[in-house]
Amino acid sequence: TGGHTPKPSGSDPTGEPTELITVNYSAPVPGALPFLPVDIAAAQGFFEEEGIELVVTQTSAQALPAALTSGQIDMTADTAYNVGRYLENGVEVRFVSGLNDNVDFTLLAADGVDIPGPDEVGGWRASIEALRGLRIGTAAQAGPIGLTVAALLEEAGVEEGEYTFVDTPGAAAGNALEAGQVDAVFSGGGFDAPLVANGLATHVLSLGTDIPDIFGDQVNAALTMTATFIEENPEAPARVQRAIARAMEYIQDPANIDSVVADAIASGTPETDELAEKIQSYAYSAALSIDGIQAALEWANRAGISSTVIDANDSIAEGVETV
Amino acid sequence: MTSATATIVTQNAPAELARAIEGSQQRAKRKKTKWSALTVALQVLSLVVALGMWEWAAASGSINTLFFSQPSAIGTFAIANAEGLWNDTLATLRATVFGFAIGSVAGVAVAFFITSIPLLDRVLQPWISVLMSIPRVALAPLFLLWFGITETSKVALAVSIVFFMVLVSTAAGLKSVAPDLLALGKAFHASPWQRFRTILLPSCVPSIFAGLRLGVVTAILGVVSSEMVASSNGLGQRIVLYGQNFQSAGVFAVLALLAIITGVMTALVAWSERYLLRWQAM
Amino acid sequence: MTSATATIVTQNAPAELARAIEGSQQRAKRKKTKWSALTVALQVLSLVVALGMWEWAAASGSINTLFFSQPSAIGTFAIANAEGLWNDTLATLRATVFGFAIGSVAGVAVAFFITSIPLLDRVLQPWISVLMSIPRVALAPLFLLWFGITETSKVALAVSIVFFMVLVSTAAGLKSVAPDLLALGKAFHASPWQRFRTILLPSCVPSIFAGLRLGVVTAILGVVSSEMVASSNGLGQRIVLYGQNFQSAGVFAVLALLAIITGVMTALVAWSERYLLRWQAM
Amino acid sequence: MKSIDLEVPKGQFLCLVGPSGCGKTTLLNMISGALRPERGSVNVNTQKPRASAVGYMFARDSLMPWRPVRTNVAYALELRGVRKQDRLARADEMLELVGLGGKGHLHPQQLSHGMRQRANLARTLALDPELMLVDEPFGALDAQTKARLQGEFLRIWEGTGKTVIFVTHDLSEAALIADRIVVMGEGEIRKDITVDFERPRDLDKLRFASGYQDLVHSLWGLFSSGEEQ
Amino acid sequence: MKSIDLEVPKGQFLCLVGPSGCGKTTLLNMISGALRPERGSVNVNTQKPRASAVGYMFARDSLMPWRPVRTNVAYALELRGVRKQDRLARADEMLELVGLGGKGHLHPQQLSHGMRQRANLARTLALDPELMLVDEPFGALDAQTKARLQGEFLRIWEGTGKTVIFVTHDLSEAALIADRIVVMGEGEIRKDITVDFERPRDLDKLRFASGYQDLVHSLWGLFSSGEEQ
Ligand SMILES: Nc1ncnc2c1ncn2[C@@H]1O[C@H](COP(=O)(O)OP(=O)(O)OP(=O)(O)O)[C@@H](O)[C@H]1O
Ligand SMILES: Nc1ncnc2c1ncn2[C@@H]1O[C@H](COP(=O)(O)OP(=O)(O)OP(=O)(O)O)[C@@H](O)[C@H]1O
Ligand SMILES: O=C([O-])O
Ligand SMILES: [Mg+2]
Ligand SMILES: [Mg+2]
Repeated sequence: TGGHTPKPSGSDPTGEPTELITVNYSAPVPGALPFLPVDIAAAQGFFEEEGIELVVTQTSAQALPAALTSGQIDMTADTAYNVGRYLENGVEVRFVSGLNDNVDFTLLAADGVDIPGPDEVGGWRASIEALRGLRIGTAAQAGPIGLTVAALLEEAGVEEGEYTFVDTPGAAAGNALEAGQVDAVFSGGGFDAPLVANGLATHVLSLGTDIPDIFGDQVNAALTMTATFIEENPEAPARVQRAIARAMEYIQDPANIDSVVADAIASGTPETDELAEKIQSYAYSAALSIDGIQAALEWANRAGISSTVIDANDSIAEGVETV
Repeated sequence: MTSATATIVTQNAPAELARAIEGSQQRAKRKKTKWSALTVALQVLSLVVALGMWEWAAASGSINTLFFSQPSAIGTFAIANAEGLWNDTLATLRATVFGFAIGSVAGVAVAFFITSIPLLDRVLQPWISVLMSIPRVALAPLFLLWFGITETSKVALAVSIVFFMVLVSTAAGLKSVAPDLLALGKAFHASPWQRFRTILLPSCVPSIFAGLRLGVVTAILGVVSSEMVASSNGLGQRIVLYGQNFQSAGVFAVLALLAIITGVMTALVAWSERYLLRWQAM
Repeated sequence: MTSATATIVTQNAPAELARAIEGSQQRAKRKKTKWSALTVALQVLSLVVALGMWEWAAASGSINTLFFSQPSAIGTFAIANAEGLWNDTLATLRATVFGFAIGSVAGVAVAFFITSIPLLDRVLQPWISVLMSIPRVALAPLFLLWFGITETSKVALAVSIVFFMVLVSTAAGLKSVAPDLLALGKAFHASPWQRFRTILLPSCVPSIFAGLRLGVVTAILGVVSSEMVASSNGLGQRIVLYGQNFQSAGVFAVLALLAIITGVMTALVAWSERYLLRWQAM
Repeated sequence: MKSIDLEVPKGQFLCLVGPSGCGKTTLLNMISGALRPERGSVNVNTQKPRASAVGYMFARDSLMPWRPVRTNVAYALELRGVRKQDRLARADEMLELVGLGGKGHLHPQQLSHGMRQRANLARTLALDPELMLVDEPFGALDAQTKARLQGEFLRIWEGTGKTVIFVTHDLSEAALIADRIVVMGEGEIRKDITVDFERPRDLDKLRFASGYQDLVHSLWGLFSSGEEQ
Repeated sequence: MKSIDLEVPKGQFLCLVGPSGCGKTTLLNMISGALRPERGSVNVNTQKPRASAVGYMFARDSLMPWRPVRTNVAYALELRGVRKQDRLARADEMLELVGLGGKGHLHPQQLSHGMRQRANLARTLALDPELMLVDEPFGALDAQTKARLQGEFLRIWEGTGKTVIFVTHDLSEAALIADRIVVMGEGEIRKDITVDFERPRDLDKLRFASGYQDLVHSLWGLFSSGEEQ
């Protein structure tokens, strides 16, 4: 593969030399597996091949809107439904590339807490209903995942006040489980694996596969770029998408799995024995699914993440590949 | 060498002197009554001007209200969300008060204990410096593990900051107790406990309070940091929540509440200090 | 009333007194040479015992290494990631030094300016208390808007904390300059600038340094907090990364590096203080 | 090698004079029991136990600034566990004696230097000590206040039969008030002088009596050789 | 209503005595120019401008603890912009004069009280003032050191022709050193006394001369009526 031997300067597919574009990038959670293609493209030189210089910055979710608005950050990876909230608040971002299609959140039960799985009687609603009266850990209860869980609980007939939310961002979920402060946690992006591997929790269900009627059609993670940056660098979205596409191919080639795992760990993915297997189970895709994005934006409205339904077509950058 | 002649002609000199003296005494008194009418007026004025400029800048579009909000919006937001803000204020305040109280008492007690054994004092010095200087926010996950995502966890983080502030300040005070009073205790055969209660403790009140004044501010900081990292209630959590939800009016409303909490607690500490040190004003 | 007879028979009394005096002078001297061999030995011993117990507890499974790591793993991690840690240490250190330097100089300067105008001093008092107590982490997004995700942003956050610490401490010192020396300046007709340079500034060295000692710790806190919120390098960023990814060895390695930075900077400040106040030891 | 061998009989008013740093305060501390001599012995024969029998009055007033004068005066009794009512009554009595009646509620900072030293004296007397150790009580006062307090100190002491060891730098003061003057200098006792002006003394007269003048003159002679460092 | 009308001729050694708080220091501050009188006038006729012509020596030694004695003594010259070399040479000269030759490198805390007051005197002399204002310089010293410094002060002053206004609480001291004693009391000038012992004076002899004794006696008489608070 050509990833290890980047060309001296970027070139477009026609072979003509192009100007190098510097892109400031930040993911809200470094090392999350849905965003892995970006880390691989960076590590394997696919961005450089496309004439993109990627400057990686680490910005907390709290500071990201300000960073995007003030032009400190040009590109961010995020869950698709969170983009609705950006647009609604005047933070003008556009989708430029898909990353992962399958919604990637799991419900884990603390050691010794019995929650029925989705295969048992009542399906996922029974699992969620079993959370009544329990303490539930999520990364930021007011964030997209917190609102999503609240919406699911309501779907299952559990009212606000019948459960307790506890903010457990990042590894705090592990600490909370170990200390017996939560009965269940919602986690994802590869951060759930160490919890199970260390015997702190057991897997109950995955939203994407076990609740197909809601999450089956949604796109999970995507790359967005600020409208201002696209205006100044009209070629940037397509170049980024091509680099991501190269990364997808690279990840999906079984021959590269050791290198992919190494790059993932280097970028911050928690190391577990099942990491290779886990990576291979992801549905990475660089092309943007308009239907998938629309489904995500509709869920954002239903769960109260955004107050309006945004038209997916208006949120996609020009010149990028869609399906 | 040359020399001088001095002619001093002060008419009504005693009255003159009396006035000079009176003047300087009034100056001294004025210094005590800090809250003169002019001062308060200017303080209020400066607040009004600052808020007015903020409102105007926001209204005219000079600043982005998405991030900077504006005073009127903050007021409206606070009234609309009064109940929830009030509950979280109580939660933060409770944890702050506990953290402050426990950290202060422990800090004073450990300072007295450590300084009573000079070798221990010297051996622990570097430990105290190091533990004191670790950014506590980074330790929040460990506190979660030890104390859970409960009020205890917030209190513990606050204690871990206040404790060292008060410890270091009290220990410094203990090293500068008036030698005359220490000699008095010896000459009068005071028992160790009497020495502590009647000489050391009263002597250290000013330095203990120097620590407490810093302690109030850091207690709140500790609780809020803890709530921002992980918690089920409190103003710190609201900062994160409103920050994520583009509700900058909410962020500023919370900051204002925090400023009020700090102000009230600082005033209470200052008042206690003045009460305990009322003899200094005599 | 009764009365007493006192018989004082001190054989070789002058030698006796000389010894008592010598003893107390030696005690006084020992206090100065803090780093006696025994102290250092006990400090090292306490470190070894603490690390040993930690290692043993981890090895025996009494504590969960997923959260508490263990000394050997931390060492191994630090060596394996030496280059990256070193680069981020330099980044954090640079910002800390800048923030500390700017905040300190500004704090001292503003303290002198404000206290020279008593009314201004009183009007600004509540502003200073409030601004000082706002949790800076909550303001980080605003700093980001003003200064970008740059070193400037980290430095600015550190300055915003150090500044107030040094300001408050220096102002307190200025209010307790020996009246004798102020009278001296007047009687000798010192110009305002001479008064500042030869009386006020030297008199305030101890209180300025009290602020600087706190300032070092808070400068690091500010930089690390800023890095935790948004940055492209630095140890604060590593804490977030390692914390999120269950790499507790990494978290502890970073904490150790921060402790070293703080220790070295605190030592430099203490050394400067001792140098400037060397006359006190005479 | 020299040795200090000093016997102070019951009821004597002994003045200890000598230059700064010669060990006067150290000696008082050894007598009070606050400092333990490494060799030699200090023998205090009293009826009450030493802690209650020896009163100490300091060079500086060493009153606790946070206590009003009344509880400052009662301090020694408080340390001995005397009931509050009783010790305050005793304090008031002592304040009356030193001319501070009705000032018990004031804080030390509200008093003049002279008044503070009176309160200091009242505190020392409150314990009804058999032996009083007094360390330069009037060193920091101006000349007139000093003269007045010297007179009052003697008035209060004369007739109590208390033994007094009184440290001073001031030769004229020693000559005025003592039964006996012990001159210390760089670690040795230079002279042991008996003063036999009759008691009770009228200091205002004594100051200008020729016997007194001669004594002061001869005391000054003792210091003609010493050079200040 | 009374008025203070005081004329101090060139070269006079005037002692200002009076109880605490009667305004002695305030008066000195008005003369030095540090305090401006609201009514009345203070006229100082000197050849040099007032800032250089009036020297001030404080009650406390008020030396800067962070400077060695040498630069402390040179302080007034430093404020007048005298070159470093020159002012240090002058400081060494003054230190020699007050008997501190070779001690210039020491810090104030390393000196005895007496030595510090000598340094204080050297600092005042360094500016070669025409009028010296001296505020209780020996108040905090022990009797022997005080006696020695009084002698040295006179030895240094006599023959310079400098005018001196010397504040003291100590009547015996005033009688010993002054040409003229002005007694202040509660805001009024109680007495203005001329002292005509010959100069130069031998203080060790004067102390026991009958003329001196009589003067002190009569000074004490002035205070018999006043009750100290
Ligand atoms: N705590 C101490 N530490 C060091 N040296 C001391 C201490 N106490 C006394 N000394 C020394 O012991 C010597 C005797 O001191 P002491 O106080 O007994 O002298 P003194 O005769 O009372 O002097 P003064 O007249 O100045 O009070 C002095 O040289 C003093 O410096
Ligand atoms: N800065 C000041 N603030 C308030 N009162 C002052 C101040 N300076 C002087 N006084 C008052 O002015 C009066 C005269 O003071 P001054 O210092 O001149 O007296 P003094 O005769 O020098 O007394 P002393 O002998 O105690 O030095 C005193 O009652 C004093 O309390
Ligand atoms: O009243 C006295 O100050 O002695
Ligand atoms: Mg002594
Ligand atoms: Mg005065």
